[in-house]
Amino acid sequence: MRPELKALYQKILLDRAKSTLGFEKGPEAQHIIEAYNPVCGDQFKLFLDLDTDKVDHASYHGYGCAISKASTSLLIESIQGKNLDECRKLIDFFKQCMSGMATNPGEIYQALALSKEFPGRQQCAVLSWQAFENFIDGL
Amino acid sequence: MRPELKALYQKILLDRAKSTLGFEKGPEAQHIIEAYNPVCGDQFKLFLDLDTDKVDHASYHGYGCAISKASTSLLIESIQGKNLDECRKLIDFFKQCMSGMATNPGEIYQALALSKEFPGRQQCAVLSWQAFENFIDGL
Amino acid sequence: MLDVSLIRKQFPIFSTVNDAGKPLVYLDNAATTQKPWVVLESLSNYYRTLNANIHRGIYDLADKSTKAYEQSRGKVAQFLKVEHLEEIIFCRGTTEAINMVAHGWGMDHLNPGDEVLVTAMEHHANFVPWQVACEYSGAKFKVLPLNSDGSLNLESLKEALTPHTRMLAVTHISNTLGCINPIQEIVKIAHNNGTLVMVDGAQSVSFQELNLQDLDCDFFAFSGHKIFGPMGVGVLYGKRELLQEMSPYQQGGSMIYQVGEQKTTYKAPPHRFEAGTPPVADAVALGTALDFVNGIGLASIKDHHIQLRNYAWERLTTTDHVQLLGSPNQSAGIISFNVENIHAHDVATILGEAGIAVRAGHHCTQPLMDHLGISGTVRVSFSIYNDFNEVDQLIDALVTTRKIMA
Amino acid sequence: MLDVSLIRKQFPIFSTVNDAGKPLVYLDNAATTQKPWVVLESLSNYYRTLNANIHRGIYDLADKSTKAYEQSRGKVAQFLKVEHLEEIIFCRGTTEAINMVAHGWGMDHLNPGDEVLVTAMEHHANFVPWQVACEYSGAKFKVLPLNSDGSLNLESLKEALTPHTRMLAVTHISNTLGCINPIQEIVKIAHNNGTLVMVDGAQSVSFQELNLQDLDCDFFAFSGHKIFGPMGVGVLYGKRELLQEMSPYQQGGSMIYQVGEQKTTYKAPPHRFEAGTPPVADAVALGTALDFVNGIGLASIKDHHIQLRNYAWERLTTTDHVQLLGSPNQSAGIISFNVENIHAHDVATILGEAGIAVRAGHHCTQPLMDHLGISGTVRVSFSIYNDFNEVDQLIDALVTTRKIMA
Ligand SMILES: Cc1ncc(COP(=O)(O)O)c(C=O)c1O
Ligand SMILES: Cc1ncc(COP(=O)(O)O)c(C=O)c1O
Repeated sequence: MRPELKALYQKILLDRAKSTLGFEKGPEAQHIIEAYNPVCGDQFKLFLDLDTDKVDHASYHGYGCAISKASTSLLIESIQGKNLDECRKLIDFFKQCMSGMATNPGEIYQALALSKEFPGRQQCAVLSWQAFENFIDGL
Repeated sequence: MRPELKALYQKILLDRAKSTLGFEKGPEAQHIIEAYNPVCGDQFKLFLDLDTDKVDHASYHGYGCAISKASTSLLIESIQGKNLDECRKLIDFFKQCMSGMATNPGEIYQALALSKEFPGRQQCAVLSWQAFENFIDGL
Repeated sequence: MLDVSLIRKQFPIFSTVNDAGKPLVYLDNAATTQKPWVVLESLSNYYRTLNANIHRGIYDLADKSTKAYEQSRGKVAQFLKVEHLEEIIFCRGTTEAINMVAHGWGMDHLNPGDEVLVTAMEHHANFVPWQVACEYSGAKFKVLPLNSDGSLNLESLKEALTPHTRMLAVTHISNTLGCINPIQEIVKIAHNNGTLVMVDGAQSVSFQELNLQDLDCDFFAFSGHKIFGPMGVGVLYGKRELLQEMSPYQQGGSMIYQVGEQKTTYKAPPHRFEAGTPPVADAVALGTALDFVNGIGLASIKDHHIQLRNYAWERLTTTDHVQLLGSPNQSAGIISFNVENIHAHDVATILGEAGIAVRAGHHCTQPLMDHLGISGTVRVSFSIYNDFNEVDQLIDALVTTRKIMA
Repeated sequence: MLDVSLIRKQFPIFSTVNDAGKPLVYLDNAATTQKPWVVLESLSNYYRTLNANIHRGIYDLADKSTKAYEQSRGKVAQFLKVEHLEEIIFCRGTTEAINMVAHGWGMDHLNPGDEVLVTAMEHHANFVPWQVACEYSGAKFKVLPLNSDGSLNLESLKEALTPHTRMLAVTHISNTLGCINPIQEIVKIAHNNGTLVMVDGAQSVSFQELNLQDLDCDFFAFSGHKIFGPMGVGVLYGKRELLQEMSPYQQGGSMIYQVGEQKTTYKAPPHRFEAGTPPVADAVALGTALDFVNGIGLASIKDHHIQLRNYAWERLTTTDHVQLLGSPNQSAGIISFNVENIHAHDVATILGEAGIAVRAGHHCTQPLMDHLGISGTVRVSFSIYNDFNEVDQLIDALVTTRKIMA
């Protein structure tokens, strides 16, 4: 077993995947964004309330693997209270982390970035981020 | 060049292919049988008048290669005046010749039988005979 | 058991290793099988010595190529024990075969008021084409519910058939749970009701001996790549009378009798259904693959599958936190399970690192997943080159998975 | 000219002989081309080291297999100079590609009152599917008449287009006469009329450099086996906006977004149009074939074709009793002719005996035969491994033919 596997499934990622932080249905939310991977069936809904251009409240619900759950949870936490410009910067930062080009990625981003070392798993890490980016682009 | 090629395209077959014996349209005939090969486009019409179970008059028209023309002309000549039983025997004899199992095939039948030595040509030799057999079977 | 070490030598892929340096434990045979040397050699030999377009040329190569192709059709006919050569149609695979029937047959024979019945365990390939054919024709699309363990219920089947049911689409063996459906009995029930039966044979063809005359189904489909043959070729079987009155799904060269400016006529089956240049080399190599299978013997192959399955079922049952799906009775060499609190994809990634290739997900059976109330499973599926030791490796890797993900 | 002796060494088939012991003079390249070692090796290599089902597995092999397949899509996109990867769809060949459009696009976009225009020189594959699509939809099927030499007349085209013409189906190069149609101009004329254009590229893809962005056609089809690749794989190109709104011709695994009991949604192109297990190895080997062609260079290949054609045309013109069809201008490496009073099949048999593989018949262009008032032709078609000496052998064999048949 290569060390990358342990580094991917490290404690901080697994804890994040199990945490219930932000895991909450929001059927009344202003915006409901679907993040769905037809290959594996992973499926999250992101619930967003915007106050003009600021994320007033965000939560998510659904199911997926440890990687997609951790990544979605991270996204939801990170955008809380941010305005759209900040959200865009965050997405850029996430992309840099995923491509290994961020200077100071932080432990959990580093773990997520390792997904690309494993067949077909990078999609799990980026699933919700991509859906969120598409949403912002479409505003 | 193998001798079979010369033996296939021997004088008796080529003469037969060029002969106009029985080559005549009969749009008023009792029965018009179509012999068509979709692979090459060879296409003959057999015109038949039956007198109860006897071939009263037969002719053919259309186009095809030397082998199919010779074979069709031979068929038309051979069935002239024959009753259906005799026609059936003739078809059996033709089949035996084609499979090399006839004891006394006669020169032109032998030539036609050589068609099976050449890629895709056996169909040319049997085209009209098959159509005629189908017609008799369907009576 | 088969002599696995001897068999493995015939499959070149087993000399490869994965990115982590591990040799291949290939347990994804329901998705596609590996190819023996003889099949690769057959492919290459075709292109090196016979390659020409078929059914049209009157030179040596074209003739030999056509003969090799038609000879392979004969091998398929024998393999499935069908009576008439023209009942065997070469196509790309199971998916295309079913589409040919759903759309080619469906177009002329489905009308508003008619019904098509499919089971809830069907692969998408035997589900969605019928759904679409119903949409176009106005026929009603009905899904047959299953027992709680995912198996077929013949009583429900009898109830679901109505005087309007024109077609029943049913898989021979579930690609997700491995359960074997009693096709002969199902066909009798359907025929008694005047309903035709399309059998998806993708999983059964490499598992057990088949006799389509005995099964008496109306259509049957399989893919070459699931029985040691190449990708890109498969077979549709259809009863002669049905094919004769069926419209061609595709039009083009080789299937035409005569083209007129306003009206075109078609050749008889099987050519009517093989428009354009077919995958000749692949079809020839499929014949070689069937020879290979006959050489081993389907009785031994079935026995091998069942032994592996029973052993794996037993070991998985006694492995902590593993939840098995389906039932061990009447089933082929396919097992689906989940590991408690661990997503199938995470399991598959960790197994993959150990060199063990399994599938995780819905296996193109979303309606079955919905029925079982799950989003996916881990699936292992066996073939002739697998052995008990590989099952043990699987169990060890599952234990490791739990440790890593705990 | 290309260095033919060097090229021939790369094609194993040229070490075979026919039943009469003659080496192979292969002049039936418009039907299918021979395969170089690199392509056979690519096929074999795929099955030996990468074989797995694609787009679904999360283990090593599945990942590598998927990447090899998608990489090949990239090669095709580059080869055709198209902008977007998702405009490239793998299928069985030209015939299937055209059927996908005629039926997939036609189903939603053709209605009574609409018209489809095809030229009288089309291969059956670009003729009959449109005829059938019109029959089903109630649209009008129209055939564009040709000049007396069989070439396209742009004035007639302009006249034939009406405000109702939704689609023009036209071949890039006639597979019977070799004439090259000015696609760029044709597309402009059609687009000015609001008409879409489906180009049959079966014969052009191995003859000249293509730039689909410049041609600006809406759909384009070709077959792998006509450009040194395997049988069983081909390509449909479609403009992104058109593919996005096009219904899938086949349904099954890998092309589905979500299956519901009553409604199913599909993935975006290209996957929407690749239902089931595709011919992965063949697609990968097609990529290798394109690399091979790029290695030689299409400019040199075109030049080689034209030189052979000009030489053959000249020699045939001065051979007694040979009647050439078509015209030598604007044409590719394909020549059709007849020998006076000798049926094309008899010619082909005698040539075949001399080891010379040519095609005889209607070449799946019956409407063109009707137009020319003939039942068939002898066709020779060149490729990179042919040389002047082979043309000389052809002429000698034609003289022999006259002697035998006199
Ligand atoms: C039961 C079943 N049906 C249909 C298919 C589709 O086969 P293919 O992808 O070869 O067309 C498969 C395999 O994926 C299968 O297991
Ligand atoms: C111009 C043209 N179109 C279509 C086809 C059909 O191609 P395929 O048989 O590979 O589908 C051919 C070749 O036979 C052709 O020459």
